[in-house]
Amino acid sequence: MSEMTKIVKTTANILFPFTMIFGLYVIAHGHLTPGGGFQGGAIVVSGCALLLVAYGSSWVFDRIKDKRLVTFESMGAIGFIMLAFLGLVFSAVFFGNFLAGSGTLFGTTPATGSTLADFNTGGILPLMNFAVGLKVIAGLFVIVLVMAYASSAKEWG
Amino acid sequence: MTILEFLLLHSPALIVATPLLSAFLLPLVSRIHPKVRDIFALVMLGVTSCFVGLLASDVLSNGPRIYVFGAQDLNVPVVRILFEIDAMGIFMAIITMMLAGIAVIYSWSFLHQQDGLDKYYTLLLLVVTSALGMELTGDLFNFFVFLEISCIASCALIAFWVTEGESLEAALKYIVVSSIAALFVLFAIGVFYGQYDALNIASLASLLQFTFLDKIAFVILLVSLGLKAGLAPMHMWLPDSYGRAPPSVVLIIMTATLASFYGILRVVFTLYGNVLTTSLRFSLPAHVIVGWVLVLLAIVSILIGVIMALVQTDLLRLIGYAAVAEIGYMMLAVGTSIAALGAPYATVALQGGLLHIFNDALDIGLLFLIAGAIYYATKKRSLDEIGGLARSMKFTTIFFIVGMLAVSGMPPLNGFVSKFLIYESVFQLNPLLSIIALLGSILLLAVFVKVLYAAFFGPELPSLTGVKEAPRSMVLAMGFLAACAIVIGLFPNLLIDTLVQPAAGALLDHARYISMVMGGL
Amino acid sequence: MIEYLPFLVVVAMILIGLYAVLFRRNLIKLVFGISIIESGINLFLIILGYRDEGVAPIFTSLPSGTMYPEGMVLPVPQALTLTSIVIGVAVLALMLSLVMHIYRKYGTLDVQKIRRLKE
Amino acid sequence: MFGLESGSGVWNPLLWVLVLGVIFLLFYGLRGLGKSTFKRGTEQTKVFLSGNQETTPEEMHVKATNLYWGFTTSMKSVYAVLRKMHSGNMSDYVLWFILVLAALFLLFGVM
Amino acid sequence: MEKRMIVGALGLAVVAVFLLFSIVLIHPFGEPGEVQMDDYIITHTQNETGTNNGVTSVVFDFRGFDTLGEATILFSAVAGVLLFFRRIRP
Repeated sequence: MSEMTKIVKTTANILFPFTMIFGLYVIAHGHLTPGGGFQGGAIVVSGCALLLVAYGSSWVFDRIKDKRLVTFESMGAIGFIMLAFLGLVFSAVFFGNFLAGSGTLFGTTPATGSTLADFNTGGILPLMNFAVGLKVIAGLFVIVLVMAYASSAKEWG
Repeated sequence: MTILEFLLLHSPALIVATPLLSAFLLPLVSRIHPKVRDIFALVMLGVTSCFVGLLASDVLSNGPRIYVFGAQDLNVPVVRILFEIDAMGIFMAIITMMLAGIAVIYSWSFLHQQDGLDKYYTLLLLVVTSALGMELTGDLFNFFVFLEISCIASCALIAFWVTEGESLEAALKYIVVSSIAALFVLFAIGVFYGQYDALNIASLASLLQFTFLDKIAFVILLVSLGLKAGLAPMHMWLPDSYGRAPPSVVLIIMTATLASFYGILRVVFTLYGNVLTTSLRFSLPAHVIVGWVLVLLAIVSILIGVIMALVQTDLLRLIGYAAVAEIGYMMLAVGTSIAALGAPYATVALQGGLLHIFNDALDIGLLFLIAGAIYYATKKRSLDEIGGLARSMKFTTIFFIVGMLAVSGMPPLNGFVSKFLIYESVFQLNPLLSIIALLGSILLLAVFVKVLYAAFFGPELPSLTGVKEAPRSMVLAMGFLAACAIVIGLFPNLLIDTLVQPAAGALLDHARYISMVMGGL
Repeated sequence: MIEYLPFLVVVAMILIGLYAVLFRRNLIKLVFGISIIESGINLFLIILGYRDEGVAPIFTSLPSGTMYPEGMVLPVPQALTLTSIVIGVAVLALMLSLVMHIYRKYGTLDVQKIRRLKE
Repeated sequence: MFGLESGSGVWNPLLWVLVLGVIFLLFYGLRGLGKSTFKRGTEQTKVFLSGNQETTPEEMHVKATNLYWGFTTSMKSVYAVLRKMHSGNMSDYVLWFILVLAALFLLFGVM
Repeated sequence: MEKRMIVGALGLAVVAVFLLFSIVLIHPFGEPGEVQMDDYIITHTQNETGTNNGVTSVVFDFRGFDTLGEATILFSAVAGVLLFFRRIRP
């Protein structure tokens, strides 16, 4: 993909931070409001795709190395499965929610029925949301980036 | 609690989690050194095999196990995902681990110094994970998720040689066909969910009534998984992708294919186990119709497989068609045992079919490795361009003769043992079927005699004078499979008594599978 | 009749997708056909879980007077659909990159011409 | 331990190997009765093609395509059908899937 | 070609009819029949998993293993795409 005009670039510049913030909000509040790691990650990547459209794929490809993105993706996946393994250690079962109701980090149990949003609930669910969010951002972005770059590349090995 | 007890208690989760974790770690590990990456993949598979062995010893002596994810105990209704492992699942897991280990050892030399190997090993581990997950899971939607993992990762592996257009074509065909099949599986799961509000195999099995909706879901599951298992006439993707993938990858795709075949067994014997004996119209029991449908598909697979294999000139593609015929043999045995449910020879047929799964993995795997060795040594695919290789590749020739005799069911090799059980039991269902099965075996022998003659015999061609024997790790992998073929052929009871009989018993005893979850309801 | 409309839409989407896979000659359209089947089946799962006048199964600031569980839609189909959507994205990415490669190698997107592997 | 019973038949691989070994020994003995004047590397082992010159290895080697020529020719009609079936078109692959699905739907819908 | 059209259309028609019947027969729209599993989840999501969001509790807790598989699918898709385009380097 090649570069677009100044109008597009300016619009992308304005929209990009808002998209990022909204996406990160959706990831962080996955256990309280509709959304979660996958949805929020997809929103963030749509912001990144906006940059890709406005500035062209080679511009982005020069600044963000796909190797680094792959590392982040692996780390997100490892974090997710490690949380599951921690359940094996602390609550004696794979995928055990060992933080729920423990009173520590994310350990508050909400009252039954309609409640207000209490961020400090959900046990390992918010942590899993973060891990999955990191994974989805890095994973989807690297797919979009590589495919966009390949469609403009002249030489294919 | 000692560490061994802890590992044994959690081995169902660890069997799937270990290769998964190593797949996630592999992109990071492979940055250290290529050698480290190769060793890491094999070591992690070895650790997984240890867990499989541990679980197998427990399941075979103490009966089925369940493992609930995320909670200590099971409650009704079953809301959580659970693994339910019986002798059948563990039998398939052992086959999977064997094939995966062989494939890794083989690819050390076969794909030496090609690029993209870190992705290759990652995807290889992912396919192994998905096959293990399909074989151990007790949840239908979880089965679908693992089916999709195997579909995506296998597709990526088939196109490993991206510079060849045919590889890409085969991969696209594979993913188009199998993703549509997987979507239909999801539809069937939706039908079950809407009716019974359950996704667990055991609780669904206790609720099923064989109504119109259940019949539709049954047909969809049967045909979709049949496609993934390579059953004719939906087998066309199989020679394409087996023929164009790197031969070490074929072993890995074979684990996914066999896991889909296992899915058919699980659906027919366990999910519909309670209702197979209900009478349909004309007072025909359902199992007779299901069994004969499977037998019909199996006969078509055998005939199409061997007849098409006879005219192939591409060696890998030829073995791909032979693989279709072998799947036909397995399905013939399974169909016979369903059609004759309750008769004494039904158990024999099922044992023959299950043993044939193992033998198919050994024989077809061995033949693919040999074809890969020929490709490695000569860089030629077509049988027309090679000849006289017996002079330069002595080990490969010997292994090929073993594999050829085994796959065509010649005594005293392993293929004969399972085919003997199949012929004997199928004959009691209908003599015509066993004649067709015998005819298929004869034609299969003819197919491989042609390969033997064209590739290994004859004068040494001047274009192939510099050909050397395959590297050591490839010979090791082939030799292991050939030795297994001979040992199982000479001592079949080693395998039948320890693994095949419990597996067949577990499949036929669906009431026990259900009561493990539903508590004897 | 109107209450059957969602079911009709599901079957129509599956049918349109299958039509595109079976009878369209362009690879891109074939890939889109699979995507449409996928959407149809996602819709199927979602309508299985709908309860009349139900709200989303989220307790944060629940409208007052909502009875639960009978006033909430079923949560499991939504989770299944989420999984299915991600699977769809993955399959789509893989298929489209394969199509890009095949176009470079074969110079065409016609299904009838992409058949070097036959017989 | 070594025997395998299927309920209607018996198979013992070791017995089979034993019989095979005896037959092999028999034929090995028979072979020993052959000519004692046979020597390697002399005129005796030279290829004789009805007096014609020996051709190049490429010409002498029967290609895989030409093997089983008789079988494929006599089964021409079968192969015509099968070749048409294996068209290599991925839409056809899905079409077969749909057709099998439809056939089994009809079968189980009627039953 | 014509024959293929006719056969395909017939097959599609049969499949569509059966799929439609199967969907319609499950339960009327908006009135699910069996709901014991979902009701259990809705009533227990707050005290068992400590979260207000029923869907997230299903995705990450009750059926968390599926989500691990889902993450794996994305991972394998990334690995596959990178494998296909591994030769393309700037």
